[in-house]
Amino acid sequence: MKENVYLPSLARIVDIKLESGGSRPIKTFRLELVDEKKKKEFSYRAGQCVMVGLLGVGESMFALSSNSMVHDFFEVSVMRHGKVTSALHEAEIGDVLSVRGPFGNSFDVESWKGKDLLFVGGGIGQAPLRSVIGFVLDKKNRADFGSIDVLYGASDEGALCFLDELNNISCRDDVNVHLSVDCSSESECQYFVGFVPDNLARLKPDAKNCVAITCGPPVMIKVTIELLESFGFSKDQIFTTLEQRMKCGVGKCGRCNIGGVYVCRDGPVFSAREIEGMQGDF
Amino acid sequence: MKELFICTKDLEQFLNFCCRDAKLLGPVRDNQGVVRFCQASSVSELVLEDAAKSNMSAKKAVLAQTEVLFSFANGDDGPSVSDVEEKDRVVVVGLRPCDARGIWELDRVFSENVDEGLYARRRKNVALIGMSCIKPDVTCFCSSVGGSPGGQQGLDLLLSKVDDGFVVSICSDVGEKLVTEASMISDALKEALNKRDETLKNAEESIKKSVKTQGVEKHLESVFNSKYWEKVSESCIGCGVCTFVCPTCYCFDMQDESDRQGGVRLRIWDSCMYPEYSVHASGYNPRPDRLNRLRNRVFHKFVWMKNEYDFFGCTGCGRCVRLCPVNIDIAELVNGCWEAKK
Amino acid sequence: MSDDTSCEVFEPNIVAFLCNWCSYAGADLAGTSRLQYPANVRVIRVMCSGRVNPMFVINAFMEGADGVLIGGCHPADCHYDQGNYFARRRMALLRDLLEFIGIDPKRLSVTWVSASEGGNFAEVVRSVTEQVKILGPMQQLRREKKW
Amino acid sequence: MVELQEKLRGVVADLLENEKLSYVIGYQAASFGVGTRPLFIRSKEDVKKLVFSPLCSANLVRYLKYRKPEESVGVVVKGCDSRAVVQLIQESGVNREKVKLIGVSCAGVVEAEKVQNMLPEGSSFELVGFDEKKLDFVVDNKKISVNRSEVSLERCSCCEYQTPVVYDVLVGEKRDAAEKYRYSEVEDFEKHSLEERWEFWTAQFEKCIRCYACRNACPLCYCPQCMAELLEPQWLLRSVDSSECGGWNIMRAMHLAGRCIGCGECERACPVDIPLMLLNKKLEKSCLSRFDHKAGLDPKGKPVLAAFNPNDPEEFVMSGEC
Repeated sequence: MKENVYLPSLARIVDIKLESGGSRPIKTFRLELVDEKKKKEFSYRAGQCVMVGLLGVGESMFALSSNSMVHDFFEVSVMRHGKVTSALHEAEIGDVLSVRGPFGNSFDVESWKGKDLLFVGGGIGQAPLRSVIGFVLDKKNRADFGSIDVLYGASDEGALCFLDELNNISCRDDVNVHLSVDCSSESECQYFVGFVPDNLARLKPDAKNCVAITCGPPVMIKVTIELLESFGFSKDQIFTTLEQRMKCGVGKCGRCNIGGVYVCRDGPVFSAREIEGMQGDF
Repeated sequence: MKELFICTKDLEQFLNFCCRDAKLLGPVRDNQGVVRFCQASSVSELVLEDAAKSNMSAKKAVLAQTEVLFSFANGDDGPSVSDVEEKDRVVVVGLRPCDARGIWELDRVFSENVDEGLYARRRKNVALIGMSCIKPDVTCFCSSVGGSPGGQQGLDLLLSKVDDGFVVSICSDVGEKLVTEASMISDALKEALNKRDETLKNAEESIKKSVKTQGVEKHLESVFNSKYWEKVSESCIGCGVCTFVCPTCYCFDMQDESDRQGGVRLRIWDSCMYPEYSVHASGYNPRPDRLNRLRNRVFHKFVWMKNEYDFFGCTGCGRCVRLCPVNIDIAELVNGCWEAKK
Repeated sequence: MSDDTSCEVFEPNIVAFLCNWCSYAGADLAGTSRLQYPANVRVIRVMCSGRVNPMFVINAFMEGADGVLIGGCHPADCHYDQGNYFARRRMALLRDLLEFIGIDPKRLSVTWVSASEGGNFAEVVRSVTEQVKILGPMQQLRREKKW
Repeated sequence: MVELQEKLRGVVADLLENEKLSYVIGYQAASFGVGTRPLFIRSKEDVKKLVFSPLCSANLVRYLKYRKPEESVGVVVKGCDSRAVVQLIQESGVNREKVKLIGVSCAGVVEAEKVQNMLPEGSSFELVGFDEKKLDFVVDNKKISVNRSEVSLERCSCCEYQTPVVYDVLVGEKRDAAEKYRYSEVEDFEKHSLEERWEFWTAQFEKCIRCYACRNACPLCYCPQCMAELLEPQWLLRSVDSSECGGWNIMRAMHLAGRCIGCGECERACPVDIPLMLLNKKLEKSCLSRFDHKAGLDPKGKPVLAAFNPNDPEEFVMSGEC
């Protein structure tokens, strides 16, 4: 008998980190599958998503935000917004969650080998990028890639996520981190003040032998892609991950389609070329 | 496959025999005069002649409107989950070939690409005994979308009315099994078969509605951004009738129901015509207007399903045409796209 | 369970929505005055009887209440001037509707109890409990447990 | 009949041109059979498609909520439809200055499906005339009459407002109220015991598929977020079973209490024919007897549940006094 794809595994919260506060706080949950055998078998690739839920509340799809080279645990970063995410934010270390997945495709890191990488993230959109940044910076992988630039921005200082980690990697001499905030209340802001694409325009990255990976609010993605193209990036050099409302995770429940493509099943990672060819509402 | 014959007077007995040790689902007429596929205790409760006019299709036999996906319990040592058990055997009697074709489509949707597992468990316990369509309704257009009044797709047995009885076509191994040991059936005579063929031909010819579907999946793509969609969606009131009465609409919502001891995760039919269906947690909705939602529905049925499975997600049963409170006619809508300006 | 309870007495669940300023204070007074009244009521404090949405009542029935009591200030005494007048209209219609679909309207009681009427509150609870006891357990509208 | 329709076409064409309306909402022939469906008239060509007959049952007022703020539109209203407009005015749900009401007096609409069933099969159906008693059709060149009383709707047979209560232009003669007593159905049902009533309504609620056609067809259900779909707080579970569907039907009826103007769109839209008007009429009767209130008549009035009278009856209120 075929397995019931809706039957979840159970995972325990082993750590919770408050990434940013404000009215829409973001927390990163470190999870471990309860079942030892499943825990050993669980693996995923950067860019993939998991359905994380609370039994009795419901489940939501989240991008895996941890380095996929680490197998003992996995992490999701969650912004408090709806019913499930609010309940997740109330959860404590030791609580057991339901997990299904991983789902979807992933970043084709194999094809990026030998190339420079440019990450452009905004807000909670940094979560899937964090996973792939973790992967490429992993000791085993770093030598496979050229220079690495990380652009990241949020609405204000308080909303910047993963700040410790970003500060840590910015100390490395093989990574350049460029942080920005949309607006700052402080008189002397330590970050670039302006939207993420403004920061990108300032940096004028070289398209040659470079791959750009972007994720953030739909408007930011749109503007970023246009801007990158103006710098000479071809549509095949730009990758992004899309989000839609999701329920089933396996392309059955219908709602996450963009044209004939189901984001949960065929995505969430798409090249700008693939997005150009999509017909549908997004 | 084999073709048998049964006299009209023996039909009820025969069908009851086929439903032995299984739940019976068939067209039942309620006090308001509405025909729906419902559970019945005997074939005598069914209105087999009027099944073509049933407002709710037989879809729920394989995809219940509310269905448990799994259950969970909150024990002292934390929560545990348990898979659903196998469902009872069900025999659906009296569904028309369009409804059966709908189930045949669902079979592929739920098993291809990712086999979700759950659907197949229920499906293998469901047998379908269909009835040929002798008198298509004014809203029927099955022959335009790959079906026919005597279509056998999805069915296990097909009964076709002839003068004094029914030709019983065996369409599958399951059907073969159903009729073994049925004493009241005999081999169909040549005359009966000829009569059946003639009746079905007449039925097919009496279908008035038609949709120009040749190459429509390509053409629709070319008019995706047409003003046409604005015009046709203007009268849509955004209810879910078209999707809920449709034999092929399968989209669903997932919700939890629980108390302190435990609960279930359910799937419940959902409708792409609701704004809530696609709205993000952030409040952003990729399909904010009736235009987007109606276009999405038409494209899903006539473009994307065609591209993915090589069939249209529409079996021409005509229910959405007949039951839409404002008569948005999908056949007319698809035909109209050929004249739409790009 | 001992033998003498084998003929089980039905103890109804009654959900009481009491307004903060009068009825809740009345219930409080009943308590501090040590008045005895049946322990079947589960009190939910609302700021005003006018806050009670008909769906509060329906949800109470769905989730296991056998009776619902709504308590507000006496007419003309509402802390918010008019809230109880609105509640009165709303509940009158809800009772009519429930009766029309076959739910005994005695399952939905409305009362006015002031902050000084502890005794009246106890009395109302006694009559409501008696009334619902006679009606027996509510079967209608109950949520089906699927697990 | 042709006369009424021609007159209406003339009025619409005139309004469209002289009042600079973005569109006028009227009726056109359905895609099959004898029925009608909404038509959005933007041009002279569209005016030719406009029809009006007892087969025009839809309440077009519900489309006013889709009107863009800058648009001036026209809408064809029957008596009941016009009351929906008044009710919307009471609730500040419509900008009267931006809406031209084309009133048509109506002797009641008929059920298209019933008419269809009384006609022979054919490929073309044309309504060539109608009066108080009958409808004359030509089906494939054959003339056939249908007795109006056999196909008319219950809600129309006891309609009190056959002439629109508010309009800018009136087409047709003013009409008096229908003679039949309005609440005989409700009172007949009230003769049943509580048990019998519940048995009847559970059977109805169990049929409900929660497609929300009743809500969406209603001219007065315009909330941007319906309580039925809220997840926080969740008043109704999504499960489609008798308790949740019962809850939904009670919720819908209560939200229309004292607001329902009796156009019957909910019942007509329901794909499983739940007799929703029976619930609506019961509440309408309650509002009338308890509060002497009728919905959708006085543009300056208040919805019944947004108003009160200190002397409202309170025979049901329990007294704690011993």
